This record gives sequence, C-alpha cells and structure tokens, in this order.
Amino acid sequence: MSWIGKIARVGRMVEPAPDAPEAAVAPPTGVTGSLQLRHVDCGSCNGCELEITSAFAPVYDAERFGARLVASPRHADALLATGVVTHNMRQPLLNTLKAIPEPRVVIAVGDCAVSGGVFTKGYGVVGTVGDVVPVDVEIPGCPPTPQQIITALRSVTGR
Amino acid sequence: MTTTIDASPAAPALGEGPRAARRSIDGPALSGGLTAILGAIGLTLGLSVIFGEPRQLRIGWLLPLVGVRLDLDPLGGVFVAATGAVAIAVGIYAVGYARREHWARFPLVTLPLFVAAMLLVPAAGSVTTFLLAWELMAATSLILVLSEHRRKEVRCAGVFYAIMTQLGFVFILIALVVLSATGGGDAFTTIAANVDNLTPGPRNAIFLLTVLGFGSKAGLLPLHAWLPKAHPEAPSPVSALMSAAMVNMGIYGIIRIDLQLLGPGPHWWGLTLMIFGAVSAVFGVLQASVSTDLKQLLAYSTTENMGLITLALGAAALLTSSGAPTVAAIALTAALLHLLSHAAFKTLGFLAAGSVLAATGLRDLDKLGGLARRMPVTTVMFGIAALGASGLPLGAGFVSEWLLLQSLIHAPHDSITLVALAMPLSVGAVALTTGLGIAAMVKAFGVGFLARPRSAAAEAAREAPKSMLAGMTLAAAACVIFAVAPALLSPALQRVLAVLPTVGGDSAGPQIDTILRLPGVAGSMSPALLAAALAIAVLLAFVLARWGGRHRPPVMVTPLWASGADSLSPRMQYTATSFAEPLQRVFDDILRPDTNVEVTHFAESQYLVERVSYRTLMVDPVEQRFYTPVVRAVTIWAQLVRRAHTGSVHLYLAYGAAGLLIVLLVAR
Amino acid sequence: MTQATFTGVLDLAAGAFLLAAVLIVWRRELRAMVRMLAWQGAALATIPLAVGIYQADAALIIVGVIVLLLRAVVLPLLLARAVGTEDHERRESTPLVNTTTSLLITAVLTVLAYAVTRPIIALDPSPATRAVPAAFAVILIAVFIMVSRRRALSQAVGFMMLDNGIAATAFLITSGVPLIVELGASLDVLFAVLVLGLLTGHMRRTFGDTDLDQLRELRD
Amino acid sequence: MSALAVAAAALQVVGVLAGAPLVVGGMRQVRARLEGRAGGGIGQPWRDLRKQLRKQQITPSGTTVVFALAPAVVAGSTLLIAAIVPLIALGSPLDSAADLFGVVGLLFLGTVALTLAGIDTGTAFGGMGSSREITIAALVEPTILLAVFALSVPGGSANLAAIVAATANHPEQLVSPGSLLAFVALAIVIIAETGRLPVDNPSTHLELTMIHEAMILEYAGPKLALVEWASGMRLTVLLGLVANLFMPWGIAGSDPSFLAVLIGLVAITVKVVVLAGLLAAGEVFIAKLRLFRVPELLAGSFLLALLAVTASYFLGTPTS
Repeated sequence: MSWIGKIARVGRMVEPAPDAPEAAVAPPTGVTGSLQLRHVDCGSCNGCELEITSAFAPVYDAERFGARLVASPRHADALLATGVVTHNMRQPLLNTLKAIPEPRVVIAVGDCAVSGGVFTKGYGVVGTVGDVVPVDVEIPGCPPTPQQIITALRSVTGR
Repeated sequence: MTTTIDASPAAPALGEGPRAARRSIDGPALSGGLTAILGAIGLTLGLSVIFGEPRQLRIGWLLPLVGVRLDLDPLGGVFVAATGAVAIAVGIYAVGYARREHWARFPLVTLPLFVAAMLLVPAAGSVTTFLLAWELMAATSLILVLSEHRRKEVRCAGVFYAIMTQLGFVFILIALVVLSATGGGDAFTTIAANVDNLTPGPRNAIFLLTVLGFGSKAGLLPLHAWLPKAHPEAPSPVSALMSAAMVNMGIYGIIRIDLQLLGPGPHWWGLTLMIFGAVSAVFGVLQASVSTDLKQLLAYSTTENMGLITLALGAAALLTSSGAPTVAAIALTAALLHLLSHAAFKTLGFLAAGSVLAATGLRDLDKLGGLARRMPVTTVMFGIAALGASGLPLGAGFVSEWLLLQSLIHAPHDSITLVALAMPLSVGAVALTTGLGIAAMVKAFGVGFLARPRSAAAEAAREAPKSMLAGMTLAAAACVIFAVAPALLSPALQRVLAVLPTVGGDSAGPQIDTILRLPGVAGSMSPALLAAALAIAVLLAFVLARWGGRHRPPVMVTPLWASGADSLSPRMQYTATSFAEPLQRVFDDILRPDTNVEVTHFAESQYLVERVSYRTLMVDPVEQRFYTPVVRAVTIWAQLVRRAHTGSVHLYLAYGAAGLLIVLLVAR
Repeated sequence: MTQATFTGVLDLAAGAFLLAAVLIVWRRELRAMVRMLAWQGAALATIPLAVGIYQADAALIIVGVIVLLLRAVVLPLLLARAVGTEDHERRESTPLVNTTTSLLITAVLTVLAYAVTRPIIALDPSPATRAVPAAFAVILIAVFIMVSRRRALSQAVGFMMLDNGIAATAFLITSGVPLIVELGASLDVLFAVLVLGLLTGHMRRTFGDTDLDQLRELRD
Repeated sequence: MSALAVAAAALQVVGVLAGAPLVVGGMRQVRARLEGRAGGGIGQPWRDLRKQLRKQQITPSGTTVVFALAPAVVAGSTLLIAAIVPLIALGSPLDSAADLFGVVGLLFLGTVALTLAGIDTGTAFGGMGSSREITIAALVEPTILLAVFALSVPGGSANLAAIVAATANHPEQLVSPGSLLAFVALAIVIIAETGRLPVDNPSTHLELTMIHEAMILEYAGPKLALVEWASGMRLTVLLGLVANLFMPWGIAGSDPSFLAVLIGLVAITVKVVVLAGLLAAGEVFIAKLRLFRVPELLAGSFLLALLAVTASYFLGTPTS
C-alpha cells in the first residue's frame, strides 16, 4: 500500500525536455527516434559510467528520446565508448564494433575517450577511441553531464 | 564364430582377405535382406489379417503333446505388421551398418531369427506356442545384445538383461500355466470360452503376475532397469528392433491376456495399470532428461512411452468398467496409435543414433555436437524422430497424445469418485511427461547435432552410407504419415478396435479423417490442416521479415559474439550435463544424483583455492534400491548351488536320478 | 437469496477457505500467514452467514457475526502481536519440507480429502455438503503444517487452521451448530491462542527465538 | 462458415501483427510512468522494429539453418494461434483444426524452435538461456494442461469456440471457484511462458540473469525484429485468449454481422489494453524470482489448477 502512495506522491520526476539539438549525423537507418546502444568501457575511471547511468535514470530519462542500452552488440546501432583505450581493451573494442550490424555509429563519451584527458601517453594507453575506431559523435566533459550525453544522443536519434 | 574382427582399423584389412575368399556370400547383405524380407512378409500378413479373415496354422509335430498353434487375428495382426514394418527399415539399415561395423557371423545369423521370433509371439494361438516364441525372442535378443561382448559394459548389461528377462518370464510362465490349468486348455480360444469359471482369487493373481511379467518386457517400473542398460549396449539396429518392436510385445501381452482374455476386470485393474503407466512415464522421462548418453536417453524414452501406452490402456480398462465405452474407445485408440507411432519414431531415433555412433564412435552427448554440418541427412532424420518423441504438433506422437488427453478429460466424473480423482492426476502426469520429454529431446537434438563439435571424433564425422540412409528414410516416412496424415491408418485401427472386447463392436472409436472427430464427445483436431496452416504462417513471417529489405546492407558472416574476446572455444558451449542441470536440481529429491565436490586449497592459505573438482553421477535410484538386492540374492544363491557342482559326472547322474524319483513320487 | 446465489456464495466461500490454506502453505513469511488466516476466518464466517440468511435463521447469523469477529479480527491480531519484531523471526526460515514438495503434498491431501468425504456427501447431497471436501482438506493441510513447520507461531497458525477446518465441516454438515457449542469451541481456541502466545514469549525469553527444535534441548 | 467469419480471423491476425508492438509499448509506458519517467511512448517498439528491419542481416559463423529458421517458426506459430483462437469472433475457419491442446502445442513448438536456435549458436549464453527456458517450459506444461482441463469441464470440450460459448451462455459459472482458480493458474503460466516478471525480466542487461534474452543474443537486424515482434505477439495473443476465456463479452458469434465483428474488435482491444496495463502495473511491485524458486511458483500454480479441476468436478455438478 505504501508503495502506491509513494508513486502517487512522487509523480513525474523527469526534467522537462529542452528543444531538440541539431542533428550530428543522420539517423543510421533513416528511422528517427530509435537508437540501441552498446556501451564499452575501454579504460574509464567510471565517472562517465555514473553519468551515463543517471542519463537513463528517471530524472533525465534518455528512453523518452528513443535511446536504450542493450546487452548484445548484435542488437545495437551505436557503440558508446568511454575512457582512454588501454592495451587490453583495444581488441575487445574492435571486436564489439565488428559485431554491430551496419549501419552503425560510434559515440565517444568523456574527455578521455575524445582526447585522452589526464591519461594521455600513459604507459598502458593505446590512445583515444578515435585512434582505434572511427568516431562519429564526441561528447566532451570530465565527466560530461547527463544533459550533455542526452543532447548528444538526441542529435543521433533525431528526436 | 571366431572370425570376430576387432574395432581397430588395422584388423579388418588382415581379416578381410582370407574370409572373403572363403565365403563369396555377402553376410551383411544376406542377413539384412533376410530381415527385411521377413519384415515385409510380416507386414503383408498382418495387414491381410486386419483387412481379411483371421488365419490359422497348426504344426502338430513340432512340439510334443500340444503342437504349435498359430492364430492370427486383427489384434495380433497389428503387432505383426508393426514388427514387420520396423524390421524392413532395420533390415535395410543393417546392411550398411553391419558392413561398417564388421559384424561377426553369429549376430548376422541371429538378427533374422530374432525378427522371426518377434513375428511369432503375436501370432501364437496357444499358451505353449506363446511361451515358446517368447523365450525364443528373449534368447535371440540376448545373443544380439552380447554381439560386442568384448566390452565389459556389454557383458554386464547382458547379465542384467538375462536375469531380468528370465525373472519376467517366470512371472508370465506361472500366470499362464495357472490360466491354462483353470481355463481347461492350452489354446487361447478354449481359455476364452472357459474364463468365466475363474474365481476372483486366481484371476487377480494372474492379472498381477502378467502385468509384472509383461511390464518388465515393456520396460515399466519397477522392472525396467535392464532396458536402459541393454538397449544402449546392443548394436544400434538391434536397439531399434528391441526398443521399437520387442517392448511392444509386453503391451501385446497385457492387451491379449489381461484386457481380452481375463477381460473387463474390476476398477482397480484399470487403476493399477494407470499407476504403473504414469509412474513409468514420469520416471522414464525424468531419467531421459538428465541422461547424457544418446542411446540411453532414447532407451529411457522407451520406458516413458510404454508408460504412456499403459496409462492409456489402464484408462480404457477403467472407463470400460465404469460404463463409458465410447471414451474407453478413444483411450484404446490412443494406446494403439501411440504404440505404432512410437515404433516409427523410436526406430528412426535409434537408427540415427547408430549412424552417429558408427561415424564418431561416440554416444556421449557431452562430446558430440556440430553434426548438422557433417551429417546433414542423419541430423534431419534424428530431428524428425525427436519431434515425434516430444509430442509436439507436426511430430509423430502428437495425435496419439492428443487422443489420450481427450479421453482423460472426457471421462464421466459424476458417478465414480475413483475416475474423478484419477483423471486430473493422470492429465498432470501426462503433461509433466510431455514437458520433460520436450526438454529431453531438445537436449538430444540440440546438444548432439547442433552447435559446434565438442571433440575431435565429432569433428571428423562423415555421413552414413546409402543403405543406412535408406533404412532411416523409410522410418522417417512412417513418422511423417503419423504426424500429418494419420487418416491413412484409420481403416486399420477401426478394424482392430472392433474386435477388442473391452471396447465392444458398436462403439467404433474416433473418426480419424483429415479432421479428427471424437464420437459422443465434442472435440476435433486436424494435424494435416494444422501443418498446412503453419507452413503458410511461417511463409507469412518470412515475407514480413523482408519488409524494408531494400534499405539493408548486404548479409554479413561474422564470428560469434564472444563478449569482446577474440573467439569462443567449443568447450565454452553448454554441454548435455549443464543443459540438464536446472532440471536435475529441481528434481533432486527423485533423481538423487551422486555429487561430489572436492576443493583443494593452497598450502599457504586456505582462502586461496588451488583446484575444485566437481563430479556428478546419475544413477537409477530404483535400480539401486531394488535391483542390487535381487542381483546380490541371485549371486548368493548361485554360490550355494555351486557347492553341488563338484565336477563329478557320477554325482550329476545321481542328481538326475533323484530328481526323476521325486517327480515320479509326486505325480503318482 | 435465491438457491443459485446461495450455492454460488457457498462454493466461493469454500473455495476461498481452501485457497487461504494453500496460500498459507505457500508463503513463508509469518505476517503473510497470519493475514491469510484472517481471510480464512472471513471465508469461514461467510458460511453460517449465508446459511442463516438463506434459511432466515437469526441464531446462525449471530454465530456468523461472532465467528467473523473472533476468527477474522481478534485471533489474527493476537497472533500478529506475537510475531516477533526481530527480522529473523519474521519468516519460516527453513521448513522441514521444502515449499515445492509441500505444495505437491497439499495437492495429494486435497485429492485424498475429496476421496474420503465422498460417502458423506452421498448421504445427503446438498450445496452445503458438497463443499465439505474443501473443509476436510483444510483439516488435513493444517495437520501437515503443524507437522512440517519449525516456528512455534507457524504451529499456532496450523492449530487455528485446524480449528477453522473443523468448524467449517461442522457448519456444512449440520447446517449450523447450536450457538452455545460454537461459543464454547471458540472460547477454547481463544484460550489456546493465549496460552500459545504466552508460551512463545516464554520461549523467546529462554532461547532467544521460537524455533521448536530448541525444545529438544529440554530433554537433556 | 461465412465470409465474414474468415474475414474476422484474418482481422485477428492483422490486428495482432499491428497491435502487438503497441501492447508492448503501452506496457513499457505504464511502467515508465509509475517509475516517474516520461517513457519512450507507445509507438517506441514500432520504431525499433522498423529500424531493425532496415539493418544488416548477420549470420554468425557456425550456425545452421535452425538458427536462421527459428524466428520465422516462432512468429509463424504465433500467427497461427492468432488465427485459431477466438479473439474477435467465434467461428474461426481453423477452430476445428486445433483445440486448446493444439494451441498449447503450437506455443511450445515456438518455444522449442527458439531454444534450439539458442543452442545452435554454440555460445555459453545461448545454451544457458535455452536450458533455463526449456526447464521452465517443462514445468509449465502440467499446469497449462490441467488449466485447459478445468476450462473444458463446463463446456464439455477443449475446443476454444465451445469453451468461450459455454462461458458466454452461463456467465454465473465465472464466479465459481473452479473458474477463478483456473484463471489464477493460467495467469501464472502465461507470465512464465511470455517471460515476464517475476519469472524473467524482459528488460535486463545482465546476461547471467537472462532467460529469453540470452537465447537471442546472437540475432541481429531483421531476424531480431522478427523474434521481438513474435514475443510481443505471443503476449498479445495470450492476453486476448485469457480475456475471452474468462470474459467473453462482446465477442462476435460464429456467423457474425459486420457490426458484430466491429464490436468484437473494440471489445478485445479494450480487454487486452486493460489486462496489459494491469500486468505492467503489477510488475512494478515485484522483483525477479531466483531461478530455483521458480519451481515453487509453478508447483503452486499446478496445485491451483488441480484444485480448479477437482472443484469444477465436485462442485460444478448441478443439484438434482
């Protein structure tokens, strides 16, 4: 009983959506408003992961723009890569990208993924995500805010 | 008999030369051909009896005093025809199989004999002839089981089989001797005429003894344990014959003696049969679903299916005695149809398993896999058999299981409490059996034939030779008929039902047309229409999947998704053991697997694990509880008897003389 | 109240009565069990109420109201108070027979109840007696609960279910028990629950929880 | 069999095809709203489907024709069920071709096809999902058949039209214990068969807790679309079936008029929407059961189904 009361009290906690951003790339298949994402942590400090999590949580609710995280790259349209690419994660990153059916988009999340951030030229680091796979959309920030992530996702879903 | 060739590849080359020169005849072809011809004769004879007049044959000189008496009526005709049909497929298959496996002369000779004995059993018209044929069948099958007697497991299975089959024979012998003594004659017809003189005491005793005896042949609990041992160890064509034809003889015995001769009995007869059937079905399928040996799985599935048939027979008996002959007729039709379809899909299953065994030398599902690419025809064949065994629509077993369920739900429930209580529980048992049967067959087909090979032997598998494929194709054709067009069998079934006394002539059983309709109760189903509609629906689904196709990039072949790693090794696949593990855990209390976990710690710290070994062994709990004591008792007895065996011929003569004296004194 | 409605209400009450018993077997949480027990009491009270209204018998209606108060409100409240506040007290942690098996045994017991009570129904087939098997099944299930549960409170729940079952059987077979008999029986139960409550409290003070296996220690 | 009855059956198939993604979307939307989110909208599954249908088809190396065929078999068997069961009108031309047992068989045929596909991939997750799915399916079967049994007692037949017609003619049977127990039992098995909470979590990302999702991890593009679509259709058809078995109001007769078909369509839409909404709302309050506690749930539902049969046997006989 108390749960029903809680649901009623809380109501909608989602932030109002700002206007849709300009499209960064055309929607991969021509269908707007649907984007399944496979997330790969290439060597992140988990800061970006936390922000991604909250982007999909009730307050920011990325799902209302058609984005959804999925378990298998086979189900995905886009690769969400976080962190600098370490030696150990280079091959898994390539494998994951290869497993995603065409047409596909690569989104680099966070300063490390985009430019290397504080880990640039570290001994275990191969380079940025862009050094390993072709990146279509970049989300700068250390870590980027959920709002930034959502804006970037909307620029791909077109919704 | 000593020209047995070992399995080692070098041996045939050495042995082949001189033998080929000595015997110009082709043993496998002759034996297989003879088997198939015998089968064809049986099939024709059976069908001619079903549609024509009963046939009789007396050979007075063959047995002293009573002679051999063969009476073939439509009921026997069904079994003769079914055995014949199985033998045709097996005979053709055996040609290639015996060549590939280099059978010795002894099994080659025995194979047609075995088929002949099985054809004689349902044709027997008197107790003596019946017992003679029964024993001939048991002996020949034992020889065939022991074909590969060099392996220890085979010998062990052989001993088990010999003891259990003779134990069953003793039950049948006692029962039939009592029956013929009280029935005033040797011939079944005489007994049938006098059977009303039987008092309930001996009648019930005969019923129980025959159910036990015939049940042991049919693989029913608790006398089933020889079956999953002997059937897998026999060469595959023999397994097919035993599992698809020989077990039927147990059912035949129950129908002939208990339902027809002793005829409508009290309620508890039907109930007893139902309980035996339900327990066997559930236990059999449970063992099959956790078994990892392809042939053993099929053997347990035989126990399951015989259980279902017995359940249907019991339901028919119970319904007859509660005054519902129309529904009883449905149950009986279900039993007969399931018997026939089981013969078809089990033949196919064992023959396909034999192909796998011949191609890889493996029966262990944990080592198989990937055969779909290497042995495509065999895979399709096993798929058809597995679909039939799982009782799903489009499978051979669906129609009969549907009939069985219909008969159970339409049982009259307002008059007799027993019926009202037995039927829901039976539906539960049948449903659990079907559900677990699906799991077992998915495991056998999926793990055994799909995915990637789990061993080098499976990797190197090659498709079976033509004659083996031909035999399997015949059986597969039969399966398809049962699955899609059971209407073709309808005339034969109607004729047989008409002669069965429990049902009676006037209520002729369900109408099996394109659309199956049940008489007296509302219910209909059409396997053919269903198949056609499903085909259309699947095509529709394909068309749907083409929608938007012009936007698509070309199809890509990529390696499996290995969660980011470079590749998956075949050892990372689920095996049969792991596949069945959830079921094994759910039914832990019944299966009681022997599990053992050993954890070895590093010497430095007990928090660091060096090695974990996990071992689980599936043992048949019934076997452990009931059989080991029996076998031990027999062994002790044998030890005692051994003391009388001194080796002295004089003493043996004295035993003989003493025995003769005792007989004379008693019979005085 | 027409005959059809009466039969319907009676059937539903019997069904709910049995269902509550099944759910008590199913659930492990003691609070949930007590709640189910209250529902069962309500279903039980429906029987004399329905019979009373159908036959226009004021005494039966009074009995029904008393039963409703006592078994759906007072006794469950007492039991709920006895349910410990500590976390580990709230569940039937490890019943002697696991839940799946318990449910299957319940199935068998129900079927048995139907088989056993058949002759009784045959004596006087009426809508009321046809519901007797459900009441009898509850008696068997109650005994099973008392056999298979560890906690003293589960035992109390089982005991009350047993009494519910007996009362229901009595209502259904005789179409109403004399007021005084019902009152006496209900008082007995009340006392029994009070005694059980005291005992449980005592056990908790002595052993720290109410696992009945602890009583074995008293033997030594 | 009139032309309109055939048209009604065809309409059922088309309706299920078009409506299934909307039902799934609606359920997600209900869940989102109760969680305080805005949600993707009811049309989201349709957008996902259209997108997946335009994506590249992938054949994982080593898979056989079983893997390629399974989605079509699942979808096909579900479409066939949609044509058989009385959703809009009673007189489906296929009604005499399959009764409720046949429908259950078709349902399992689809399950088996997908299970085999899961094994066929040869990945650890595929095998794991298949193993769990088939275990649950095996344990569901007794309940489902007993529930069918209980349902067939009042009408004296397991044919769907007969059951629905019997309930429509005697609505008072609905409040009998037998009928109510059968409803609960059937609801539990449908939840188990369609992979909803608490048996399976359809929106999980964690492979180790997956059942249905684990089997289809290797599917991509149009095949994935077909599988997702089929599982939505499965849910829709079963919800519609339950709705009409227990609340057959508004369904058109076996020889319907145009207006009756229209009313039937509206009625079934309303019923399915209400049921789906309730199911989705209920799911918010429960967590997934541990895999080895699922047998408890299924044993419970088996017991309920058995009680349903005995209740309708012993209580349902009319007083003389």
